[in-house]
Amino acid sequence: MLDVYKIREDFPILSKKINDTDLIYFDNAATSQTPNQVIDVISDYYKNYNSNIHRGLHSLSVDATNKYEETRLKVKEHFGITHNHEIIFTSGTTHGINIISSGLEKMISSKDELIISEMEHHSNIVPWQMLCEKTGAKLKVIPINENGTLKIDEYKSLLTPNVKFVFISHVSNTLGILNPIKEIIDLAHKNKSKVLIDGAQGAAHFKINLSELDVDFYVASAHKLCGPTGVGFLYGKSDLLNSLPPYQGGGEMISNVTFDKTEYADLPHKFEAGTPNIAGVIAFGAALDYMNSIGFENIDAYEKTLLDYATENLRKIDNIKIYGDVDEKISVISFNIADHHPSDIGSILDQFGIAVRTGQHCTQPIMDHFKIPGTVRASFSFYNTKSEIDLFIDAVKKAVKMLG
Amino acid sequence: MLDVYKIREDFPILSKKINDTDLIYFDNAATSQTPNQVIDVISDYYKNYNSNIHRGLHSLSVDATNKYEETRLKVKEHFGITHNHEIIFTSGTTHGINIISSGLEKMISSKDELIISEMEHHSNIVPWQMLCEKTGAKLKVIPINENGTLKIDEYKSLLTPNVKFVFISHVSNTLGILNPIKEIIDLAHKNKSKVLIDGAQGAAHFKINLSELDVDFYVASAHKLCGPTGVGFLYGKSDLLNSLPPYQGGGEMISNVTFDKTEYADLPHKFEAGTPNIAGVIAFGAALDYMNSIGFENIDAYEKTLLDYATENLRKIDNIKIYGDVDEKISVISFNIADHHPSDIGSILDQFGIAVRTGQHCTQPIMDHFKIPGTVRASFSFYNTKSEIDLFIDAVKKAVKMLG
Amino acid sequence: MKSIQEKQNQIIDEFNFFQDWTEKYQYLIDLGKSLPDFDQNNKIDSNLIDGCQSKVWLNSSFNDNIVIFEADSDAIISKGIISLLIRVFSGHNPKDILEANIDFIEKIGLNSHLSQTRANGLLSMIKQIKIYALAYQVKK
Amino acid sequence: MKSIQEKQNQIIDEFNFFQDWTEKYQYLIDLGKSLPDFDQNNKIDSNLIDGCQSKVWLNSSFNDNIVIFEADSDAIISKGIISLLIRVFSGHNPKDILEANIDFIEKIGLNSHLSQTRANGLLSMIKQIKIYALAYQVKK
Ligand SMILES: Cc1ncc(COP(=O)(O)O)c(C=O)c1O
Ligand SMILES: Cc1ncc(COP(=O)(O)O)c(C=O)c1O
Repeated sequence: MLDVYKIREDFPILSKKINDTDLIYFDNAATSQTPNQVIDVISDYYKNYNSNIHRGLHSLSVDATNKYEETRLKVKEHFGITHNHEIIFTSGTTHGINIISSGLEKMISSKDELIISEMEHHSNIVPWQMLCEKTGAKLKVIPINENGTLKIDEYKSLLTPNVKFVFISHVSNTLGILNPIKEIIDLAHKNKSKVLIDGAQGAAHFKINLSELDVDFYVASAHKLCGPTGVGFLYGKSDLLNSLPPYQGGGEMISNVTFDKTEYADLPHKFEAGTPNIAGVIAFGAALDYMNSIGFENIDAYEKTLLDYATENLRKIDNIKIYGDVDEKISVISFNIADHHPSDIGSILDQFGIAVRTGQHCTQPIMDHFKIPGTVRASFSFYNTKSEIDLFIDAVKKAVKMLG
Repeated sequence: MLDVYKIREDFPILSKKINDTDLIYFDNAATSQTPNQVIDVISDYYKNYNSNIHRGLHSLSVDATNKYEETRLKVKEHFGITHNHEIIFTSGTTHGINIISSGLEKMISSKDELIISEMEHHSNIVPWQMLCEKTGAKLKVIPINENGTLKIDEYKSLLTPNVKFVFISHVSNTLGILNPIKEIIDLAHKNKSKVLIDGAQGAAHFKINLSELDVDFYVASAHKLCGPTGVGFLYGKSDLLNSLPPYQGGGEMISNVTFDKTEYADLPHKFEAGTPNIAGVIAFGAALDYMNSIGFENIDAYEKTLLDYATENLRKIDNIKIYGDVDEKISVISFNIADHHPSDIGSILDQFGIAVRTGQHCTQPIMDHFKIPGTVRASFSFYNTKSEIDLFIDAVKKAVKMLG
Repeated sequence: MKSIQEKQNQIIDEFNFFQDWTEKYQYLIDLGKSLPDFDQNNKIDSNLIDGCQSKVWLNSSFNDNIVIFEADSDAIISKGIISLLIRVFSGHNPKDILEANIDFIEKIGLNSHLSQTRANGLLSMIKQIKIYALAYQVKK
Repeated sequence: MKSIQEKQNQIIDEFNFFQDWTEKYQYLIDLGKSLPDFDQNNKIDSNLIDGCQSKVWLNSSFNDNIVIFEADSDAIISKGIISLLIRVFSGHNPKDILEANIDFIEKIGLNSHLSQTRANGLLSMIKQIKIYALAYQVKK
């Protein structure tokens, strides 16, 4: 499958000590760790060819521009995208969603309806609430089952002729549940509705082909894909992107500026105003290379074994409740034990050097659904090991014992 | 003043070779170079405490959050800002301007007028054009004199009661001219108009105190201040920032999310939706530290000697025209020689390993004003030397000779 | 009654007794559990303290120039921490509370052995306690 | 008339003669200067080539199955480069133009000694030349 101990050598942070014990990093759904192969590319950029890109004539600028554009090719290749210019570099998933939500302002009216789901991340809720507030459109919410999965039948009945757009996460960051996005997209398209998939969690775990998916928009963040912070991408079908107004005004996004009239540049520049995160975009390319060198099938298969192993052992703990305990999911486990506050368990785990996330995970509606203040969320990546899970299970048991 | 040869050792890129000759980097107005002290902070982040910030309970997250917030304190300190929460981290100047331009949509009506100047960067033109298009407000432009300076008398007469906002660059990126922003702000305030200063070029050259300036908004980019790409900040007086709607919806910028009602978080979080450029913000703090360790008075004084030396020697070249050749300016020189196209000179300089920028520098209105296709722009930083300028002058002369 | 400083010293002595963080945590948890019940009517949003991962409610009353604090939290460790603060501050006059220099937190190793998010929450709690004291002092 | 490949080889031979980049540049500049005057009426936006730092206009005409190119630029080095392209492509039939494999650019070191932004501009020029040829071939 993959040689996890060899892989771990690529990640300097994994040999860090917390409280004199080895760090166990199980907060991968919040952000993934970064291998030397990516860190070195950032340093190399600043040491060898740091320069503003596009329109520069000198060698540094040309090098930086070429490397920056190479990442676009890598994203294109990796995600099965038809055209380079359908890829917009963003500062992250949230930014990508907001480009669309603000772009739709003029195209949505009070008769229109938008669909999201109860399991969305705040980044895929609030922009649509803001859009609805501005336009008078109606926001409809697909509810979830007790096991956390989407009620697809409800989705079908929500899909009325007025529904212009559907916004759904590829994978829930809190529950780990993998949504049936192909089905969701096909149903929407039959209804002439367009679909944006929030791929913040999905892109990191398996290789996907956006052309085959036929999705209209897809967004993701590099920092969840072994890449740097402050970078992401928005994919959009070119006719749709062309029909949207630009998001920000600035350098690069215009082809002609006079005080009478300004013409916008073609895609992708129209949406890439200002100096971008050049080092970050280049490092994102290196991160894709790195993950592909390990292989997404290997990553997926290995993470599944970690998930199964951890789930199995957690289930043995008395009074544990795992949210979203279904088959179709990625290596994210949200749980509570008895009525212990998640932050109490999280604090004690931190003392054992184990980093998990506690709280609402930016999905307050899921918490409201289950009527809980939050969960403890452990999320595993391909550089985690079974023995880390053993230590984690052990620490959870100790925490429960301490909390009495 | 400062020991430039010692300083140069901090910048690995400065020992790079282009075409077998030493790189001479005179494109500092486009982006500054990055010292080891900043590059190392980025690596250190990814190697030791990479983690998503805020709301995290585990040690990595706490470390990352603290370091991230430390930069806010450093910005506060450095720029003489009263409150932490008046500082919003952005992805750069362009982003900062667009937060304001989009936030003003609801506050500007067709009766209102906005003032910019003829020397603005596209990033400080296009957002206001877009705002005027949406609101029907009128955009008025302060013209420039033949020497490139603002016509302050015209500004005074443009400042009519309907003028709600004035948007002016601290320093022109093309001409290097330092605008009398204190006077501009005071005049505006007497007229009850608010002022945004585009500090992309200004912040890098001298220490400024924003409280004393009494400016309403100020924006800048880290990548022009020896910092990383993809980071900047927006300063705004808190009552003004509070009165603006949030720019993007997402995680961190809300305090409470239900499908009925969403409450926005307090400043600065209201404007910092989504996972920010954490490594970048932390490195920005290191960049401020670095520049302060050299001292902005030293930087300013030294750069002035470079500017004077270069200007003096350029002036001796036949048929050269320097745009913005005035006293109050920073170390940026835009010029043309005879009717040679700037890109011809730029290409030849590149062959000599000298990186200058050629073209319009995102200031097409300045080019239209002088009726030229562009300029050659050489911009010096505190790590440049007089002997580099000698080589540059020499290369310019050779280029002119080749072009005949 | 002991002064604020004396109470702090006492807490420091107690914690010095513990060998490692598990014992300290266990003690905090036990303190949390034994904190007297909070009047449910006081579990209102205006009593909530910002900046804590869990909910922390702090209520105060003022009589005879003496401030009495009571508090609650939905997380037990937070409850333990706040019970220490109540022990230190409750029963003193506004002036003493305002002037108190709080050093026990560092000295008992809460800063390094409690996660710093909690430490920040703790700062918010102290701030809130002092704000109450200030309000009472001004009112006088 | 020589074939496209023969012309390319000739250019490669010429450039091999130069010792360093200054001589190559000087040659390009001289070529630029000697490019015949462009009809000012053809300096229209629809003849502009995208992707060049300077303005490059390219115009073509078609007669007897032969494409004739003429071009201009406001920058002299660009003009020199395009004059090489005209020398290679002008006077050939659409099929030959479309099938031509352009290797002289690399071989004369334009890629490494011209800045790559120019090299990109150059690619745009070649693309535009081929688009014209394709249009004429389809029209036939
Ligand atoms: C005066 C001025 N304003 C705005 C900008 C835009 O800055 P950024 O590209 O970092 O957003 C620049 C950068 O070139 C500038 O020089
Ligand atoms: C499902 C989902 N959507 C959106 C986001 C927001 O991503 P970012 O913070 O990188 O903008 C996240 C990240 O936590 C996520 O998990």
